[in-house]
Amino acid sequence: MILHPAVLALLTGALLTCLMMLYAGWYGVRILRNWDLQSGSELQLELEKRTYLISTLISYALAFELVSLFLFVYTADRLHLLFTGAMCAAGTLNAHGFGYPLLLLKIVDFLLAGVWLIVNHADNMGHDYPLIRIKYAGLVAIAPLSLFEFYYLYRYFSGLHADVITSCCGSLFSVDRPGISGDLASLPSAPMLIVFYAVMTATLLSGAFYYRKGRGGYLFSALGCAAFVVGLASIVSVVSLYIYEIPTHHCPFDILQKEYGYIGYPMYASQFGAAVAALGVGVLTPFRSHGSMSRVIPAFTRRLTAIALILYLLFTLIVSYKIVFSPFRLGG
Amino acid sequence: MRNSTWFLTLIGTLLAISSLLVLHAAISRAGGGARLASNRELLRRLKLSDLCLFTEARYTRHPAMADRHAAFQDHPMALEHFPSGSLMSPPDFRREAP
Amino acid sequence: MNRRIERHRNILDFAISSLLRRKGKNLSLLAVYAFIVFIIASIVFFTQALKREATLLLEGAPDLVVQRMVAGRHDPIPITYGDKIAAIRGVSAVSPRLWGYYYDPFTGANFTLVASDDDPPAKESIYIGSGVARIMRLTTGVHWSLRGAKGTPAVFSVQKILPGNSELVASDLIQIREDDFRALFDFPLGRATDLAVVVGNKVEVPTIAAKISRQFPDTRPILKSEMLRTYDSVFDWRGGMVLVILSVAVLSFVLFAWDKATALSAEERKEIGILKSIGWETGDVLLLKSFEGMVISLTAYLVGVSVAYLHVFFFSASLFEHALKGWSVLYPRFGLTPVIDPYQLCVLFFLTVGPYTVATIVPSWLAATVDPDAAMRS
Amino acid sequence: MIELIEVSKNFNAGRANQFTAVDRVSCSIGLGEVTILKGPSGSGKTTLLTLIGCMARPTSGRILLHGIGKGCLPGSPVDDSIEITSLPERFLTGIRRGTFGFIFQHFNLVHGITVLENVMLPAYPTGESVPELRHRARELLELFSVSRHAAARIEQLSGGEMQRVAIARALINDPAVIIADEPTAHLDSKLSCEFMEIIGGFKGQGKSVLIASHDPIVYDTALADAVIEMRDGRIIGAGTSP
Repeated sequence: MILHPAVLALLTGALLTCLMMLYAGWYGVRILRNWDLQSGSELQLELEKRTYLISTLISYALAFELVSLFLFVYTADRLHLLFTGAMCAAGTLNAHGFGYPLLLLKIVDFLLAGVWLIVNHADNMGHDYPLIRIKYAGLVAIAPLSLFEFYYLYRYFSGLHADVITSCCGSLFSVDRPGISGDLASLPSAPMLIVFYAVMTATLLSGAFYYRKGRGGYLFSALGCAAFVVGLASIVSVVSLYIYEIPTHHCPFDILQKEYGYIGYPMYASQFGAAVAALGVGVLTPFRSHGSMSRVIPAFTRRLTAIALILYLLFTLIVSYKIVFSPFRLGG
Repeated sequence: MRNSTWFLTLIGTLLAISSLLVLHAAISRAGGGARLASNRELLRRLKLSDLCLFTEARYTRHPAMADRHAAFQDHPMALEHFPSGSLMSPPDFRREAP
Repeated sequence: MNRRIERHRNILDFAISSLLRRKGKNLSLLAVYAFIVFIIASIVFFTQALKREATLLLEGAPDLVVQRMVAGRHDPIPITYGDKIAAIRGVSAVSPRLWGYYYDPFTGANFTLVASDDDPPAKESIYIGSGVARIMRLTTGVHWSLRGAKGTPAVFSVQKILPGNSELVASDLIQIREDDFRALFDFPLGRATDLAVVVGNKVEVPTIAAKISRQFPDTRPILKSEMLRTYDSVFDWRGGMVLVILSVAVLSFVLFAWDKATALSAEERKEIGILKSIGWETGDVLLLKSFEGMVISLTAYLVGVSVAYLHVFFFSASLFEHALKGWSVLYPRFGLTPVIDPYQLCVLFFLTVGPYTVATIVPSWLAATVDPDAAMRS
Repeated sequence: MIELIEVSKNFNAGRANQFTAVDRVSCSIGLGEVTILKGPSGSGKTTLLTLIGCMARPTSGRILLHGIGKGCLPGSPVDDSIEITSLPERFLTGIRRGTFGFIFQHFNLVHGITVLENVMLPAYPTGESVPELRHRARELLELFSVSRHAAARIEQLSGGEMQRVAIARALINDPAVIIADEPTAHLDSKLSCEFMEIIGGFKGQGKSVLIASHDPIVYDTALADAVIEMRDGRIIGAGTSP
């Protein structure tokens, strides 16, 4: 166990998030079972009051999730000194088997909580609670994830012991290493660059089409998700090369460092924001003619699309800026 | 003046104070460079391996060189005599030959 | 958009005015909160500054220290080991270190004696750290008699007092010539306390350490990275330990805040009922309540952090210096280079504002769901 | 027109102290008219007012708003009538804020803040800019000749002044319907008559007024277009005023 103040902060945050989510999930179950909008009974009124509590809890949980995601990566980075051979967060995460699953879980939790809040926001705009069942079924499904997250976080930090020999970025993200991170890095750089720009262009075009015509929501959402994955993959396989200006350094965490002007923060933040918005479009599209939603969803999804487009555009611009103005050249 | 304006001014002032502190930290870090360099030189010259932080006992004076077998540490549940010793144990891992 | 901002500002206005209407309660809450933030922030600042100082300083430490172990105990190492170690490929220099402790029975202080051939003092002279000078009331040129290993006193003249800003490394040091050291302690010739090894390529250090411990099974090599790591974990642990102890304080504060937030006075309840009855929605009241919480926690956080900074870096953490530094006869007096960065601030925010915010959600909600018609039926 | 169809409201359903405050009430209330709800205390007048005023939802039955509360639901057609019985609270509040102005028996003013702030309070969540709002509030205080107390705290006012402030507050969002619950209960006869004059002014402006009262000064007034008499949660008589 490492008693770093940040570790304590993360554990506290995860515990609080977990408590909030489980509390919300518990009432989610009650709402699913007893909801009857036509009734003015006291139980129904009570449940309607609960919905305020639940959405507040989840907004806070989402905020915690977002901050703790960055805090976690940053802490992992700070802790690498404690591990022989660890050069950055990659080494710390690798120091214990729960490291990478935990990171993945945190990302997934963040995306799901974001999408839930989008659905909740749409639902609140309708005057007949059109999505209430879907919303709370979803909540009941994602609430246990936060419990897992806390458990993983606890296992990870309690399993960390200073001095475990870990691989550093160099070997972890080296090309001939099997495993998921190795696979990301071994994606050939030049084609990856082409794929990246192709997917981003397709996303932006389909988004613009959806924004203007209001059709093709699924396509845009799918492309938006693809753009998220491709964006992350290309940071590991090619963008990092331009930022570090070293042909073998593939670490996705070092770009969060001061040495690189904290460029990672806008990059990841824009990507995560865009992914949540694009996912939200996809999740809301099936309900576009669902009761009062028919008046709400088209305008709302268009707004989401605009947000996703701006954020992806921002991300692409940052990446392009880095590529164009880096002295590093692929294959050169 | 509106309450919110008043409050935002207060928060703005407090933020300005904290950024001044951050600035102060940056400046004194730059100014502390000479002290750091001379101390590091002393450390190099005398080949010291530890800082002089806790001088109450030998093993707390040299935590990096400390042994498990120093005084009061023999017993796993030993009640520690020195405050720093109770919070700080020597590293429990030493590299062995592979 | 504008309307939305105005709505938030209007509600913020009212939130502050309702906080001000209950000055006593809210100021006490603010004071306790700011105090908790202050303590936690002081600890984090202090330990992080020490850690950074240690990391930067110890870069000047030897790459590798080789100690001899006899029956599991530290024993003087034959200098001949050094010649063989120097022959290992990659080792650029090996030098014997001679150091030990001198206990002064009158003051009860423990001093560290170091012999170094780099810029040594004159024969029968010493350099002393400013901590030693302070506690023994010594000045340059004064003679000081140390009790030798055979019981005979040896008199040394203080040639130089090391500068005050070096207390963090040399407060309790007495630098002495090698021959004086051996004579004073009756230290066997051909032996040293341990060996300091300099390695050309830093990546090679673990390999060389492994080679040394293979070649000399009775030795123990200690890497610089291990020393650094020790300091790192000592301070993290120390800071974390105090934080864990303090978490009780945080918890009781959270309970206190919860209690304050839940125990709505009849007047407050009536007020919220009025607001609801004249057209405030549950969401508006929730916003009002969360603004109240935010006003308190932001103010407390910023005040607490700023005061903690002043406390640690301008007043040398005088409030709990002893708890953090331990106690001893000789206190090194060192000023720390201030360290403060967004990461620390974020950690502090998470540790202090997080629990408070969560503790106030449910009470705020309870307050916000007062029925609007409650005001009509009173 | 506000139309009530078989509206009931139960409290503490399923428990021993269950009671029915409003029992299958059907009636309609015309716009631009003064309607008086008359009856002894405990007859369900107040509960009926909270149901009409979107403060509470009936246990059963339907309440329809015809021609008022337009545009309060996002995207609903303008000429639609609104069925308020199954709306979520946030929409009910939106309708209430824009459509109804309330005058309470105990005035329900917030102590510790100024008269002006009290008048502005209902409009805070609408996001109106404060200078505009302040201007409007001052005009209203002027109208009811309490503007000299604008900066005073509520607790320094007399009962009649408090009532005027409460009326000014009810009007800040320019509602189409004024709802008053026992408005004269804490006023002497002179002040009660003054109050009724103010009500007459509202009628002149084409606002609808709904008053619950058991004060003869109120229910015997010539201003009343309709009087609905209640007892034990039911309507026992309805008619136009003499």
